[in-house]
Amino acid sequence: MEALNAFTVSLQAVWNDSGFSSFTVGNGIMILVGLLLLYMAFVKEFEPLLLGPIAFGCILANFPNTGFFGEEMNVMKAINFGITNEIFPPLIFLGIGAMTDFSPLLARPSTLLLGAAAQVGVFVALGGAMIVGFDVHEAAAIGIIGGADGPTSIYLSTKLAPHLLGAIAVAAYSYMSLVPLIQPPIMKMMTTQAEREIVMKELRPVTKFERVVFPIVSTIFISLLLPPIAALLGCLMLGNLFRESGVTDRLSDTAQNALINIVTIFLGLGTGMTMSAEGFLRADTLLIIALGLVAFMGGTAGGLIFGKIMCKMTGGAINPLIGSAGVSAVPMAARVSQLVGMKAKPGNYLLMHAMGPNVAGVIGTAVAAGTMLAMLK
Amino acid sequence: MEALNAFTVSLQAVWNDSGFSSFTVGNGIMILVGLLLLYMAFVKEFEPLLLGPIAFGCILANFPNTGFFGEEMNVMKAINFGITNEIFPPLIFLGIGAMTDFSPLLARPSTLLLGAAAQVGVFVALGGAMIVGFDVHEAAAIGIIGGADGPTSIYLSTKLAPHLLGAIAVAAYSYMSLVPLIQPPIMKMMTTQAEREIVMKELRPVTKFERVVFPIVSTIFISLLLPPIAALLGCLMLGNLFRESGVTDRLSDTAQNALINIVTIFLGLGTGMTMSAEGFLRADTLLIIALGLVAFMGGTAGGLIFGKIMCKMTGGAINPLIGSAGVSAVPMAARVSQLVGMKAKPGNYLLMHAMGPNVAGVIGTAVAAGTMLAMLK
Amino acid sequence: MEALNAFTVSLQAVWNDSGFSSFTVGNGIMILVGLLLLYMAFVKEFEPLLLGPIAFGCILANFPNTGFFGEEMNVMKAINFGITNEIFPPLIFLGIGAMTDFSPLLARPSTLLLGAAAQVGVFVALGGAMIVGFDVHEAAAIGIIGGADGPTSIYLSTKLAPHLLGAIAVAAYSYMSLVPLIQPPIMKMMTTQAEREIVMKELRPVTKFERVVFPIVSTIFISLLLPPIAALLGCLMLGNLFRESGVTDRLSDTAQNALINIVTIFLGLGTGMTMSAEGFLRADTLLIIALGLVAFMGGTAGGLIFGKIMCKMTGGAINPLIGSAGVSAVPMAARVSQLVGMKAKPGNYLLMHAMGPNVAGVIGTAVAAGTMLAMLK
Amino acid sequence: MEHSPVTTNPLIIMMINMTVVFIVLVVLMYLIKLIHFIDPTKEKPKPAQVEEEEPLVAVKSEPAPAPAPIIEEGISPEIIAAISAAIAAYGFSGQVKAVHIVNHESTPWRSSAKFNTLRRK
Amino acid sequence: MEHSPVTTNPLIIMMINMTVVFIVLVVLMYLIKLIHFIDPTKEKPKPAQVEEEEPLVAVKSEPAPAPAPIIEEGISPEIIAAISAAIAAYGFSGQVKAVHIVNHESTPWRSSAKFNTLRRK
Amino acid sequence: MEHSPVTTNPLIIMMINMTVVFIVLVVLMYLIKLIHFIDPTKEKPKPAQVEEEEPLVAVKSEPAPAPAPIIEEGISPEIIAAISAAIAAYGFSGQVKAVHIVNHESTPWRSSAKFNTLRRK
Ligand code: NA
Ligand code: NA
Ligand code: NA
Repeated sequence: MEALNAFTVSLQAVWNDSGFSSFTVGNGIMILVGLLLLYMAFVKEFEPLLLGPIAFGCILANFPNTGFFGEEMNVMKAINFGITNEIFPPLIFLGIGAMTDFSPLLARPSTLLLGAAAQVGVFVALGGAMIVGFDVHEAAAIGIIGGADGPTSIYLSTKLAPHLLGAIAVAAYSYMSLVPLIQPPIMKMMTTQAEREIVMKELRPVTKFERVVFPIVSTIFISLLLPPIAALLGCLMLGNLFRESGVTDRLSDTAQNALINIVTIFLGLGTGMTMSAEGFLRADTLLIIALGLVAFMGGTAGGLIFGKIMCKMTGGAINPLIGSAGVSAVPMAARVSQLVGMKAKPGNYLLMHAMGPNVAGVIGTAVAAGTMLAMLK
Repeated sequence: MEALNAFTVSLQAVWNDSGFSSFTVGNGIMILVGLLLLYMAFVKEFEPLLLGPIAFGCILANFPNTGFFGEEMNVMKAINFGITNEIFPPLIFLGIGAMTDFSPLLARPSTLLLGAAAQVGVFVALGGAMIVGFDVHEAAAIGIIGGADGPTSIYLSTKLAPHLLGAIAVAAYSYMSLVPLIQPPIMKMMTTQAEREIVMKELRPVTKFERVVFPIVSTIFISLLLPPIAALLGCLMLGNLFRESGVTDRLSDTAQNALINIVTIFLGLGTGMTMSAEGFLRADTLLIIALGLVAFMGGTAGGLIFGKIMCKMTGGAINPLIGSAGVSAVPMAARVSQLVGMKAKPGNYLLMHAMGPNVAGVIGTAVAAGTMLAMLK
Repeated sequence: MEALNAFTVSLQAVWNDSGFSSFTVGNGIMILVGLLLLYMAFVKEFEPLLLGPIAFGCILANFPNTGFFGEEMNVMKAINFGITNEIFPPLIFLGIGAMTDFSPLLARPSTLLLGAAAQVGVFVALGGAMIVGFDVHEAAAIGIIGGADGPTSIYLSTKLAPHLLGAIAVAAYSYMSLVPLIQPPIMKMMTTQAEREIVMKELRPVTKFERVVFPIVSTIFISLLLPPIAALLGCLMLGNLFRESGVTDRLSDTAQNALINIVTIFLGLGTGMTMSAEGFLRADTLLIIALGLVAFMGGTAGGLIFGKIMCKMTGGAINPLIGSAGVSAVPMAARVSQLVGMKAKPGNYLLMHAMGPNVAGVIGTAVAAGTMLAMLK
Repeated sequence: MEHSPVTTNPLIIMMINMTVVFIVLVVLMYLIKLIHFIDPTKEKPKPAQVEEEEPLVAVKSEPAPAPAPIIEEGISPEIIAAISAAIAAYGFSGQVKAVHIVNHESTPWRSSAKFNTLRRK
Repeated sequence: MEHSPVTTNPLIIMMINMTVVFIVLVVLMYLIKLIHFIDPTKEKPKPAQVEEEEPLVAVKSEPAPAPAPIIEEGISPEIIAAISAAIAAYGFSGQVKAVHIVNHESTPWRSSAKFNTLRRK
Repeated sequence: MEHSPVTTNPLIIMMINMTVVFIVLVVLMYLIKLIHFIDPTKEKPKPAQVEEEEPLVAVKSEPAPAPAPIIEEGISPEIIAAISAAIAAYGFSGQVKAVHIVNHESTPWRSSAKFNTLRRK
């Protein structure tokens, strides 16, 4: 009898401590959200490298009684430490810097203006968010979705509105993947056939001197002006230096492979693990997603409008379609420019020209984040 | 004279602070143990990737006055932090998941039962350990040796009986290497020639859908039921998703190379560094090693018995030899099944069939660990 | 009006919080120092892998208001944690050990004496530093520059004189790169043409047994005698074991690629970030650089003198030119020996013979560091 | 959640734990079957199974034009190779050229112990 | 340095931030021009630009002996390839064999989405 | 264990430290000799050393059938190559094809400075 009794009591104990006994409707919905994100990541191929770990982290975070967020240290808490202290985004940027070729930007520096203009989406969304009732810190974090730059979004969100991190990261990475759907209609609507047919002059060669000096000079200037993004921008440019110096290929290679992959896993998992039911299952999340779309569309429009202005001012030397690449989402947005250009005029290769505003958009979004941090923090 | 005096005093001081002056017999024996383990790792090739660093860590830990375990942070203390807070085993499992192909299990899910049956060794050893006087926490940690799964053993030991970590890890990895010696006699003894000659029907194809959905569903089900192993199992299955999704090869590659190798070095070194003379040079250690052998043999027998039952119930469709692969020790135990099968009947290729119970054993051991944690923690 | 007012106030606020408003002359000079170091690293190719990140770290550290050294954790503070707690140098040594072939040393163990003799530079500089007014801890940290061994210099400096870390690291890596300029004149001055023409007998074969046993035995002996360098030497020799065991190629590969590259980036950045204006822009820094040169020249001379002694004692079997390789700076100094030897007598291949003292110098410098730590700490 | 164990009888503890393990893995088994059942990508079972007709000795019969392997959408080449190998192993096909049975075979992680018994031709 | 924002008017906040972004990137644009201006390694502009003479249809004219690309010191092969591609794209040369336009094209990071529209011949 | 140094005389401190370094490395030297002495895998010394007979000019004599290198168990190919290179360097053999002298030569770690003086033929 003792055996049977012990048996029942034990099974009962296991059940009581299990996640099933403490499972909430919120957990259930969040796990469904995680599954949906997994579907988007792995089937729809929406930035699977980031959205996959985010989705899995979201699922893990919604199992009750795991102790991930308790007093005791554990692997998930250690990963969370790297998220909440903004350790991972700069390391991601180190790898992105090592992958980035700034040559198209250096060859035609005026495309920086397109990278600036596309940030209008960020501020439109900021304004919109304030109008619908978010406070200015939250609004800034929401606006940055329009920057189409995952690590910068995560960096800013952890600093200004950590409770919105999950929704913002999901929105940012989702819309980045949707760039080929979001942008073309706006591009066609806002440009004339004649503008889309403009064939741009080939880019001048860029010397190694320029490619090496640029990351150094831009780090110094921007970090001095906007210290809050010194870590982010410094890492981006250090990675780029590893790439361009010609004598640190080992470091460049590791930064854009082993290191960025390891940090990507942790960044994704850790971001996903901030997605608790209380934080995510709110009307705010839908607002954030809507505002994110506004931001993306605003950025696209901003880039295009400035592209049209530059087109006018240069007497038709600039195809306005490269303006939409200013939202960054490297290199997707540049490819969209190319595709729309080719549809208007077969053989009109805009990709290289669009890479200028495209990488400018990365800098532009970092600067926008720095500006908001400088004003709000 | 001052010079000579200073000279003598200084040499004396160096000697006094050296490890020689504080060297104990225990240190000496433990260094010999470390050398023996190095011999096993590098000459006998017993899981050299883990046992090598463990052995070296054991030697390092037994140098007096190094300050590794003092107040001040240092590299060894940082590594120890990753051990005592169970940070490393889940990261190892991330890589193992990325290396694991669950297809044979998915094609014949009944082999999960063999992976369950082989856990009998865990509980036989648990019972045995309690009978010889270990408390139930220690007994559970000792029993897990029978799971033939290094990271799970280390994970459970750090949680339930950290003072036994060294002995348990060494026993687990040693016996895993001895599988080709331990299992065949038991297999021959417990099966008939006719059973060993059974040729199994080829496995059905497994779709990508199954391979992607399985890690997700099993994570949700098992983590909800047994939250204490959510981190371990979640990482295993996330790694497997990286492998199977088809769109995250970068992450899969890093998880099973750079990341697992780095963590393996730290896990091994850190585990070895828990091997102090006081902790290891006790009669208990011999008992643990003996119980570990019992556990392995019990697990092998458990798998075989269940294999025989399944053989009967399926009218001879299952070769009981694949049952012993349920102890995990991937893929060694599956190869042993194949070898013994080929000896009984040349051309009887059991490897693929044995991979089902083999990977099921990994899940089974994690579940066993979770069960014990749920009951005891 | 409100708008314009807010506008002005906001721009003013951004400027006030920017680095420009707090910029000091010291910051400016240090950024110039950083640029000079970048030039040395990337154009002059002075150890670019280390000096590049150090230079960039120096620049980053001198942007005001970045918060890198504030209360809150951030990526730069996390990197700094790894520097101040001596976590990185042992991990670098793990990779260096995996890259090092001790065979030439094992074939001719007497070359260890050359590796010892070359440490005279360390102690000459130590004495010199005390004479010019540094305290004994600072003097020891300065002296180690003469060891021509970056990670050991950083390790010792963080323990004995962290405020001098930047200057010492820069001096150490710079002089290591200048070995081909510093050593040849001294070598020609101190040796006769006849000595330089000596052709050495080929090295005997070294067995795997020797190559595997050596790192184990040397770890045990040196760590017991000099516990303060157990972590450093243990990692060096563990890495070497990974290389030589023949069964841990995975770990050897990761130690000498992904792991060392990641840690190199952090070590360099973190070291550079200790270079504040107050710490670096002092007369002491010039003294340190001068003493570093004395140390290098002293070490070169010490090795050569002992080479001449060994030449005499062996009846002309040892070419004294290999003595200068005892400063380590692997493998640069050994190549210098070869070059000078070839100039004296075309076809006089000394490289392999010089690799003995060269790797002995690594051990010698670690021992010198351990000796000083044992006496001073 | 520190429990005092409900019993100190080793045998009962063993039985309880073993039961839980079995329950969990049995449920998991049914979950796998469920996954297979709902799998929208799975091939419909074919009425006639041709493979069972060829005799064991036909393994080397390469001149005969073997049919191209039926490749389902969503099945990785490894799986196909594995299946082909299984078929080949039992003598039903002369067409398989090279086989990676399971990925552990080829990962460097376990490279110290290698079996090549399954590699054919 | 926690500020209370100077205004709560969303529009003003938007304008202020946007202005700062533009100022920073405009300055950066001039810095890039400055870098190009002081670049000691840059090629002097050539008086006659030959490339503009060949018609678009000449793209396939490989038999004609195309001049070797002018390789400046300090320019990586990728850049040269990119430039050549640009020239080729507009029909001025028949000599480019294979082109990697930007490195993102070839990094595994973005391998999930691939365009090959620029790869020619 | 914070000591006050026993002396503040720089010269004495130098001597003490230098002595300790020498003692340690001398002991290590004898330990290496001991390892070699007890090495159970080492080759017995051969009575006649054939290599010293061939003249320097014979380096290029490839047609002559050179004896296969004596490969001891436990010696890695690199070591053999290194030894062969040493022999070749002094003109005693015409058989060595390619040599990696020391591994630092080929690691990317130091790839910025490359010597190829030892690579022959
Ligand atoms: Na952007
Ligand atoms: Na197992
Ligand atoms: Na040295």
